[in-house]
Amino acid sequence: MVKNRHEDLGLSNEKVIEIYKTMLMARRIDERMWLLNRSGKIPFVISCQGQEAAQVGAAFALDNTKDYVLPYYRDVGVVLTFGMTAKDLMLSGFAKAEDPNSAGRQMPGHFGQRSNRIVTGSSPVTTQVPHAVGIALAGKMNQEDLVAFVTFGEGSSNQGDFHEGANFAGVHKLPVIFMCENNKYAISVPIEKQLACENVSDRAIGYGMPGVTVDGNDPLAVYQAVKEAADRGRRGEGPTLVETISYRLTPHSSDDDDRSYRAPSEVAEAKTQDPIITFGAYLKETGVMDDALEKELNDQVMAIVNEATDYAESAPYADAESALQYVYAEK
Amino acid sequence: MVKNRHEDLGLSNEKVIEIYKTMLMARRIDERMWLLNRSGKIPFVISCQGQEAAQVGAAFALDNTKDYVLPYYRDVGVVLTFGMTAKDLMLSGFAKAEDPNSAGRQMPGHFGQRSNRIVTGSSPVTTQVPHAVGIALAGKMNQEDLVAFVTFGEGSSNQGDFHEGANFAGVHKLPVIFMCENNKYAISVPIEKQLACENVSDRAIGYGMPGVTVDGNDPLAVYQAVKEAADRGRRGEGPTLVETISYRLTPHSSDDDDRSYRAPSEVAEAKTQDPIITFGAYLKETGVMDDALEKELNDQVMAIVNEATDYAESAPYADAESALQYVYAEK
Amino acid sequence: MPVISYIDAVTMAIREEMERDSQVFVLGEDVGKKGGVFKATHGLYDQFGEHRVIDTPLAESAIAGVGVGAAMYGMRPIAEMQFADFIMPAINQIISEAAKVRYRSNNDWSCPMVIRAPYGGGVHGALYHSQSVEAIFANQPGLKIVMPSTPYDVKGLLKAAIRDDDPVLFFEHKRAYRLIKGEVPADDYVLPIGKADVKRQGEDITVITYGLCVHFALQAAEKLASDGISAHVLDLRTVYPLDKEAIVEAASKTGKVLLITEDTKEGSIIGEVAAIIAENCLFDLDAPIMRLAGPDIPAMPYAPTMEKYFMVNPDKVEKAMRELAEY
Amino acid sequence: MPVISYIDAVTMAIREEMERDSQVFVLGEDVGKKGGVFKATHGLYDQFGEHRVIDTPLAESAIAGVGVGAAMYGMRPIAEMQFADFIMPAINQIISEAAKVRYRSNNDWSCPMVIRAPYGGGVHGALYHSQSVEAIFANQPGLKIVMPSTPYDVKGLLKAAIRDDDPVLFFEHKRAYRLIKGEVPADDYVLPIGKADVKRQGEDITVITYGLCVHFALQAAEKLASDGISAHVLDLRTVYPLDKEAIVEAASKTGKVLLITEDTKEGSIIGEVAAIIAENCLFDLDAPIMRLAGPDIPAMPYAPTMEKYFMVNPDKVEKAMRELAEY
Ligand SMILES: Cc1ncc(C[n+]2csc(CCOP(=O)(O)OP(=O)(O)O)c2C)c(N)n1
Ligand SMILES: Cc1ncc(C[n+]2csc(CCOP(=O)(O)OP(=O)(O)O)c2C)c(N)n1
Ligand SMILES: [Mg+2]
Ligand SMILES: [Mg+2]
Repeated sequence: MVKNRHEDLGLSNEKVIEIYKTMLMARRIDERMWLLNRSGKIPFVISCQGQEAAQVGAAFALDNTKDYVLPYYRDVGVVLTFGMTAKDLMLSGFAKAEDPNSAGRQMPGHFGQRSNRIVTGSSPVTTQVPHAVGIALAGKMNQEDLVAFVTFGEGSSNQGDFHEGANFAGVHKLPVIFMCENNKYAISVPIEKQLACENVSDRAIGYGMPGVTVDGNDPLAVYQAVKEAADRGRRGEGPTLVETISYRLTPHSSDDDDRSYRAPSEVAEAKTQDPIITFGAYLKETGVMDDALEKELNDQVMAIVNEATDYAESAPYADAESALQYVYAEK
Repeated sequence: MVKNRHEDLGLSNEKVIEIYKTMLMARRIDERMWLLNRSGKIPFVISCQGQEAAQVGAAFALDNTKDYVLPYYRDVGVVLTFGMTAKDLMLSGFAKAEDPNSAGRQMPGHFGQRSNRIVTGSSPVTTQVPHAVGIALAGKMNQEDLVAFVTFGEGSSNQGDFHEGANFAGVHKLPVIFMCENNKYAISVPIEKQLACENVSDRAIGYGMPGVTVDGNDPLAVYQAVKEAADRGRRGEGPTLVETISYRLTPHSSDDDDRSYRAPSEVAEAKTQDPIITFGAYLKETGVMDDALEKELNDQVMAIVNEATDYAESAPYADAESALQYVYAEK
Repeated sequence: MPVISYIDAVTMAIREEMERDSQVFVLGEDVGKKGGVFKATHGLYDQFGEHRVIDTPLAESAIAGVGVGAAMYGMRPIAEMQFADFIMPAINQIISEAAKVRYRSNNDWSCPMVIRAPYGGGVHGALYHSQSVEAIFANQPGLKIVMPSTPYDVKGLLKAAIRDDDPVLFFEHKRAYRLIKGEVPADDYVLPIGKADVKRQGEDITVITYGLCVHFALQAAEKLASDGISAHVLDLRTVYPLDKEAIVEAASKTGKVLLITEDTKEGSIIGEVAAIIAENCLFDLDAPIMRLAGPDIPAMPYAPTMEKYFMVNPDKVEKAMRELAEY
Repeated sequence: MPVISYIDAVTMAIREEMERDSQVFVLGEDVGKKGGVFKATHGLYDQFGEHRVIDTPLAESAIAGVGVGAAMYGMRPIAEMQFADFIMPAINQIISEAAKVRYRSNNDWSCPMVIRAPYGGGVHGALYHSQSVEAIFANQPGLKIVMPSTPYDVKGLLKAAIRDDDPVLFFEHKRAYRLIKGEVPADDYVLPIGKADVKRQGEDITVITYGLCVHFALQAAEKLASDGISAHVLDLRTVYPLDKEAIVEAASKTGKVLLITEDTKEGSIIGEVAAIIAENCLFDLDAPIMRLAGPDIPAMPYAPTMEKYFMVNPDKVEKAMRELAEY
């Protein structure tokens, strides 16, 4: 039997099952989105597949009653952990009025839900990084015990906003966790054409913060790294840069054909490390989950996804004229 | 007697005297600018004082017949080494038509002279960094043996353009030398409010390039670091980040009063390390310069500065309507 | 009523708002210990401490972006761009983020922040310390752009901007800072953002402008008055979104319109003012719409000859007004 | 003459110029191996190699800034912004640098570069993949902004842009990419930047527009023709600096002017077009200048209901043209 690593991290069996179930939920929602896209029901999908362990492992290390998350477009696992539901996500996929992210104004993957402190995001990459710093600054000014958690891809770590935001947080010792979800590609551009450094985490020292690289297919490794970063932040010791290494299992988005720039064999190889499979195996090997429970969880998740899909599909769009609302505050 | 360090670097006695004289020229021009400003003759001056060793030491390590320099506003020492004259600089100070930098269109300190491969610069800091990368890229494409040398302050190293430019150069292994002239202040903001890292050179690893920090008051140390960086670049091994540590001996510019943010004693203390004095002392201690030569050099420099001042003062301004020229290429 | 300078009105407005609301804070380059390169935040560091008057690293995108984050949290940041010319690196944060936070989240989030910046020429600032940058932003719904002309307006509008629930760009004319003085009440008042202001009633010609040029127009109007020409002067105050009603009213009143900006001409905000007039009250016009602006060159040069050639000044304004009156 | 799509005209122009001049190269995100997210650079990587078709790191300010550097050296970079919406981080490099290199150096240096970007909506692109961004730049002397409507114009103008000695922003309508096809000569030709083009001669009303809306106007003009209304259609092609002569001529010809843009209305470039008309040929007008544009909201939403509401389309254009004709 494999070593039980989650107990050492203070994670109960129930917790790790929750983590697994959330990862599975993210995966199943995403898979459904692709089906809906390929059958012409929704115009666009951008995937979390392959990054669920990193996302859910990280989000579980935060306090979803007070921390702020600034997810990037792949972070289905993060927002699920912070309270967004499958229904919310499906409403967003279908661009319906009830979508809490934007009432169908934004593409799917542009998360935002104030009640859950999921901070509204945009398409231009990396702009959320300074926002996280601003939220941490505001929290500090108001003596609130909060951590701001922000994610981005390895390609996006090359934007000026990463540099400027990280440096600001470093100088002001703010409780920010910068998590780079390194999935080895930025659309078609492979990591060696994006970065000259070994690891994105090598950049941390330039901002006076610790940087760690962890296995993004292992939710427990990510949990641990983010937990330490959150603890540091809460202790007033400043920000941390965490890099998770995984692989993007789908094309970049539903508009992309990845066969033009990477070999199917490379993808197939990466799929052997699929975190849903490997973490499932861990849970079985540690005796936390058996086949029956696995099936039960899967059935529960599928039922929720099915219901969410049906609901969202038949929900109404926002009225055309509602496009005129909320440019400015309305009295 | 002090150890002769310049011979080990392959620098003859004549060369180090040339270095000293260029440093002195930069200093005397700058001092004159302040006098002209304080007497109401020119509206603005921004100084090189305290950074002459870094500038001249670095520029002498380059090949001024083929390399490109992208100086920032303090780099009088760099542009002098690359062929700009005291007269050119005075014409710029007085904003006269004959100013080769801009015909009086730009403030002093905005260098540019195509014939000497001094690349035109602007006021927004750090924009020149990607330009240097583009020039190195172009040189590489054209199989030219050139190095692009670009400078900026430590505050300016926090701009996104530093990060984006450095990363681009790292990925493409381009012959760029990024030199940060760390003078401990960005206008009033001290280094500890600018940077959370120990050294600006700590950032190099994040771009897969070597980073070194050297004494900016010692032209020989800077010469050595930049020479190595240039050699690396020419060998196709990519960029280098060099940080020079010195101190800004004047207020930020003629518009600044530095007494509002730093103690006169701190400035006085730094003046004991004034590179004009310390390098002069080295030259004497190594027997390269005696009092007579020192006086002679000073007299030569002063004569040139005086002549340049007189010439520039009485030179004409550009015609008012010439402001309409050169928005676009003219046929 | 005390007479104070334009810049002192800036400081006064910030101070009063910081005293009133603990969520208001200042961030920017050199705004703290030094009190700003123009001294607009002078004394605030001593009064409110380094945590509410933050000397930031030299990085405008972070200044804006950190401000956006703090504003989304619920604070009311006042970010200073040291010169309007240096707002360029922050444009992504301003246009993609600040302007769109409320809209994209369907009113779930908002971004109540002010970005202040000194703009304008005539101070030997050369290409990069003289520009008018408002036209770059004056096409972005979600933003408001305020450009006051008098100390009274500065105080009332800056306080309104700080209390506004949406992002406001507040551009201050740097030559007006010490040149323009005026009566400013010591007590609390706000002026409405989005409303133009008639600075002078007149019957023969209408001048519509903003910022420092308002003063040039008023000076010229005095001269014209002694020749029996009566000029109506409308100060836009908010240049985006424009006060269409006031523009149409002012244009219709005299039927002869001169639009003035210090910016380069093509694409400046007075083009939009002309369009509003041409769309809404074309048949009230007795003369072509006239525009006085800087020449279409990248920015004003440093040398005094060329700088003077570029700048709008009272003589150029007077000449244009006379020409229009005689049409 | 072969009939090809708008996007194929882009590729053809780039390919021909790269074959003609070894100093021309392409850089941008995914432009190499993948051939661009829209396939505008398809095949160039194979033909010219990774050193002339460079997949850059994901950093627009560097893409523009490295391009500026290479252009100052003497090369002719063609930088792609993956979507016009993502040009924002590069604005400092474009406005402070590219636009001002020649001017600030008194003609000593220059910056012959092209920045291409797909813009425009109607493709379910939502807020950040649909914007028209030209107005942000259409007030910056030193820049030229080209926005072609047909494959023929695309090829001739893109080649002209690449050979131009100054920076050119070249905005391609992404919905036109595959929707619009037309005859394009296989041989070398260039079209003049800065010149508008009469796309249809007419007598009763004048429509002035650019980009995809040119096609809407032409379609509507056909319909109106069958009702005896003759529409003159001017395609601006270069939106900055504007072709003032052609605008005045087109407006004067019929005295009734409809200006159309897909951009949000206030501050869009058609405001400047209106100003030029109101300044130069006001008394030739028989109707107020009419404008048809997107509503003043930050950008077009994703949901089909709201996207459709935002977009200009042939019906809206036809309705406006009829209204004007009946005035
Ligand atoms: C500023 C900006 N430029 C370009 C894009 C288009 N784009 C969207 S995602 C992407 C690649 C992102 O790669 P990475 O950061 O590695 O994240 P990943 O998608 O791999 O998770 C690009 C180029 C964008 N959204 N924003
Ligand atoms: C983008 C931009 N922001 C602000 C300024 C105003 N400014 C000019 S120099 C300076 C400080 C620069 O500090 P540093 O980089 O350390 O260089 P130093 O002046 O100390 O040599 C500032 C804030 C500017 N020129 N450009
Ligand atoms: Mg990636
Ligand atoms: Mg410094």
